[in-house]
Amino acid sequence: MSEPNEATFDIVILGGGSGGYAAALRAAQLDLSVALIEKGKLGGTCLHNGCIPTKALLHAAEIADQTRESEQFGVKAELVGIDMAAVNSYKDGVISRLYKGLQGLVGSAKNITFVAGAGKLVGQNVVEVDGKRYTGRNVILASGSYAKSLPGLEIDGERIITSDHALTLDRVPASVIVLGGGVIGVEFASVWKSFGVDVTIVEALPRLVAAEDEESSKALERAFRKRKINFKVGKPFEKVEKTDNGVKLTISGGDTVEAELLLVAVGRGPNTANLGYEEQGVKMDRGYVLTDERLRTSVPNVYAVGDIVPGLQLAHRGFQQGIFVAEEIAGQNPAVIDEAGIPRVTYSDPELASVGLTEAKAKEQYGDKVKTYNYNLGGNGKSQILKTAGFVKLVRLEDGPVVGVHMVGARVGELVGEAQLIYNWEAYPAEVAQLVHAHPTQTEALGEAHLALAGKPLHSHA
Amino acid sequence: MSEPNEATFDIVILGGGSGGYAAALRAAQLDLSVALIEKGKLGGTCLHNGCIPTKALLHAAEIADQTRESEQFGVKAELVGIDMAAVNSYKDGVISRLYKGLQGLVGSAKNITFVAGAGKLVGQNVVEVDGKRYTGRNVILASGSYAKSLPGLEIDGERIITSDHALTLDRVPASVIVLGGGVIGVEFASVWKSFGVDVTIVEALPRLVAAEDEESSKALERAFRKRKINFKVGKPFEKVEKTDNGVKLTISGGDTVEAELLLVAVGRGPNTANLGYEEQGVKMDRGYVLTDERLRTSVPNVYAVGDIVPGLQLAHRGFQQGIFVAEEIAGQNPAVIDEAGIPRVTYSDPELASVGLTEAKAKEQYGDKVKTYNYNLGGNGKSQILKTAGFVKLVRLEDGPVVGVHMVGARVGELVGEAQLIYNWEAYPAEVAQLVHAHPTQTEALGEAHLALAGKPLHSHA
Amino acid sequence: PAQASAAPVQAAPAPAAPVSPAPVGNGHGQAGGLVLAKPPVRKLAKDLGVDLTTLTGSGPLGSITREDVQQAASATPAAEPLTV
Ligand SMILES: Cc1cc2nc3c(=O)[nH]c(=O)nc-3n(C[C@H](O)[C@H](O)[C@H](O)COP(=O)(O)OP(=O)(O)OC[C@H]3O[C@@H](n4cnc5c(N)ncnc54)[C@H](O)[C@@H]3O)c2cc1C
Ligand SMILES: Cc1cc2nc3c(=O)[nH]c(=O)nc-3n(C[C@H](O)[C@H](O)[C@H](O)COP(=O)(O)OP(=O)(O)OC[C@H]3O[C@@H](n4cnc5c(N)ncnc54)[C@H](O)[C@@H]3O)c2cc1C
Repeated sequence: MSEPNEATFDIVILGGGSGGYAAALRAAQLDLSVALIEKGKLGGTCLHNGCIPTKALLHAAEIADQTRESEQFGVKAELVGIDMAAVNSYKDGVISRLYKGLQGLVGSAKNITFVAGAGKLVGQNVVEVDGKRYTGRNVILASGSYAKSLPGLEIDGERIITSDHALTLDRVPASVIVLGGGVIGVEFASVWKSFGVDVTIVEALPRLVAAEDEESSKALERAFRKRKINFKVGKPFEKVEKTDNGVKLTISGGDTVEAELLLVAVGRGPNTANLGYEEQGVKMDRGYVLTDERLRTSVPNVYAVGDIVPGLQLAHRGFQQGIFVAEEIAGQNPAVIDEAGIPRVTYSDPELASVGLTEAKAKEQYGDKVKTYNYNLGGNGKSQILKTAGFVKLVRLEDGPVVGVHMVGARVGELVGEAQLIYNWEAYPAEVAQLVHAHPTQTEALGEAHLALAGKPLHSHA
Repeated sequence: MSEPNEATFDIVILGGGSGGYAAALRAAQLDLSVALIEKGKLGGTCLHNGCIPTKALLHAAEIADQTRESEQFGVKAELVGIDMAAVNSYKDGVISRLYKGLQGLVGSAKNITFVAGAGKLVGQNVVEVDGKRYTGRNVILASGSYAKSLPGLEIDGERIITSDHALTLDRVPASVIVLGGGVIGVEFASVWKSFGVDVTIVEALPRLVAAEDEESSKALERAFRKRKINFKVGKPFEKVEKTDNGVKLTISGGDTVEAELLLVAVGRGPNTANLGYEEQGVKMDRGYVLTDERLRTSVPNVYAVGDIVPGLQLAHRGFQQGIFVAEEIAGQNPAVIDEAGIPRVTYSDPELASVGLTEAKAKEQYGDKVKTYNYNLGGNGKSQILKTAGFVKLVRLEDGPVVGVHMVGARVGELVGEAQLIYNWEAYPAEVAQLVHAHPTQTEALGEAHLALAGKPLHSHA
Repeated sequence: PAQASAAPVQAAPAPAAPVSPAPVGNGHGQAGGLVLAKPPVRKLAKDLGVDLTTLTGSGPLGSITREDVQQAASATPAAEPLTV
């Protein structure tokens, strides 16, 4: 990991998160020389402050719930409490193992030069770090995102916090208001509820996880209601005040909620300010970097990947885009990424998973040709064993392929691997229906939904 | 559910288990009239004494383990004990809900006549039940299987038991010998160990789950060793004696094991004796009904499905065969079932899942063209979060498709849905590699294995 | 075995397909004017810009194979790959 002065590379990558490091690793495999510039920790948001720590918390939450409810399964147990220090050391242990692995991969790639420091685009193909200039025949912008706030909401890191603070909290608060009912908001709400916290979600849009199919939102809301997670949807937040013991939030219309903490989870903004992008002529829109479908910015040989590119803000989208751009630069002419084909998982309890179009989107696009089928997990043996409720919903075109899969229920996140092949390979229900699934698994619910759509339901009515 | 005298049907089905009822439901959809004859309970072995109750026990076992190990995740809990009465009522609750659903499906199918009673094939197309004769233009034999024993082993249902007895045990025994290290044996061993029982598996073959890829067996053995599940492989059982408190088993060579109970899990035999099959000219081999690949027996218009047909004894194979025969009879000319394409799951902790050929089988068939890749779950974020070990192993042909997928680890059973599409659709590693999997899920391990085989590993070395 | 009498059936799909002697196929597309090709082959064709309806399949039941698609793709000039 030497730091050359004025060195030239095939690719200079600004940012070592999901998008940046994936591009670096793939480029190195293709014998391109790479400078990977990272001001924080290799791995970025996802590994250190995003996907991994949240999912560790969610798993601890699952264990707390299962212990609490173990008598339903004949296991007598007593939940004594949550030891946040131990939860955090479990979580940090997972991160550091994966971090070591990633450092090993990048470190052992001969043609990757890792540059520690904050970079700035100072020429159309030059990034400067601490006074040193790294020139790239190509440049990939991958500077990621940060937790946004709203006007009138000052993040103090104590009572008004973002996910960054929430992930290092050393205690279980008595009560929390979660502002924002998107993926990050509902995941934290789910964790805290499992830890015994009184939780209220406030969301301006008319439903939780509004990007998902409406039926998924409804099912999540039903489940949250059962779990006694409070939520208020449909009205924007108006103001927040500090109280003696916490915060008081006023919702448009006058309704108020009080709690010990306020988590602001109103979305992530692109981390692009003062990085020289605009100065070098990169076309931007509200802070996002604009690209074409081949991820080219408006400046020749400058690409962008990950959360700074408008669209889904997901780690594996960053991986896929990073790999794409590396292959593109190497002249491999990779196939354009279908954004709808990127799987989406919300890891709350219950989980949500989807790929392809929502029913509403499909109808916008295809009108009357759209058919749907909803298989209730009540008929799925394994889901009954897990005592989970939910469904697998398919959206297909008449006499055509499956164009959307939407699932709700414990552990359905793992079913999206199969769903993703079905969507991206444009499979017909009959083609999936032909392959009978392992019994008793939750994958059978996917199978049953396809059997039903193919006109041959096995464990359901058509 | 009337019982006609001397009635004639398009199909008479002997046995209402997985194979029989699937055939009945599909035939009814295809407007064929069906007599479904069942002497016990609709749903057969799988629902009442097989898949479903064992998986309920395994889930209770998982909860016991998670509670026991919850401190590792920061959840302070105390495992007080296993309440077998409550475990059984949970298990029976799952069965009865699914049973009701199935009865509803069969009962509401207008052209299925359910006949309660023991049937016998008394003519090539006639089954007699309690003196009444049911004639079929076609007959499907689906009489299933029973737990076998070995010479010198007398099942008494008290100390020497089969899975049937094990599933209704009203106590947690102090110690158990499990004779047979196949799927059923290792699943019970896994449950009992989680319930605190001292378990020893005795298997004559050189490894546990010998039908699986050798690396899967080795990984399971390693995990069982860590869990302190004892096992002795490679030597057959010699004799068993009753002791004051239980049983004493002698293994060939003189080694002995003592325990409170002996579970005999040495395989399932076809349930075909005295059912008139041979008398009517149906060709048999050691009790199994011989069929061609279209599941036709040697007698015209007589078919066989499920465990009585040599091959994998799995419920979903029964479903698939039942559906196949119904469609065949209806003249739909369905595609022949590829037995290797049927997914296989062992639901122990850790789970095993596979589809397609083992490495050994593939090499037998394709020689040097076979390439394999083994992705260790140590690199998979979600598996780290679950604290599980294992792998995803791919077997492919050089410049050709994936011909085998083998997986070990917690919850990998659900990954076989995706693996099944890959195998059956003859996908190439590069085609799967193109679709980046949701992060962080265990499906990513499948993705990474394909990425690596496609020459573009992301989170691993090639 | 399972059930779903409680399942809220959404838009009910067409009832059981009428019995027809058409082969169900081997993981290939269904009957009804659809091209016979396994899903990954259809995807490959899409990525390579090959129109499957213009091909005659050399696989079982006239299904289009991966080789058919690749041949067709190499016959038509592909998009110019970018150079480094
Ligand atoms: C709480 C939370 C949970 C999430 N959970 C999931 C999930 O479960 N699944 C999922 O797919 N996604 C999840 N995400 C989203 C995921 O983390 C992002 O989509 C992903 O990290 C985007 O990758 P990126 O490479 O674009 O950006 P980042 O990961 O943000 O990486 C950008 C990197 O660039 C560096 N950088 C920025 N500016 C400079 C500079 N000037 N010089 C040098 N380096 C710089 C940063 O330090 C950072 O390391 C979650 C996000 C959050 C916040
Ligand atoms: C402990 C255990 C666990 C298992 N776990 C799994 C698993 O997880 N996954 C899996 O896929 N498979 C599993 N299996 C295997 C699965 O149960 C069988 O493969 C499946 O039940 C076979 O279906 P079948 O229709 O051939 O036979 P069966 O289910 O045995 O059904 C045969 C039916 O025929 C009836 N019958 C028999 N003779 C007559 C007669 N003369 N007249 C009328 N009726 C008659 C019987 O009463 C029975 O109901 C397990 C088996 C056991 C024992």
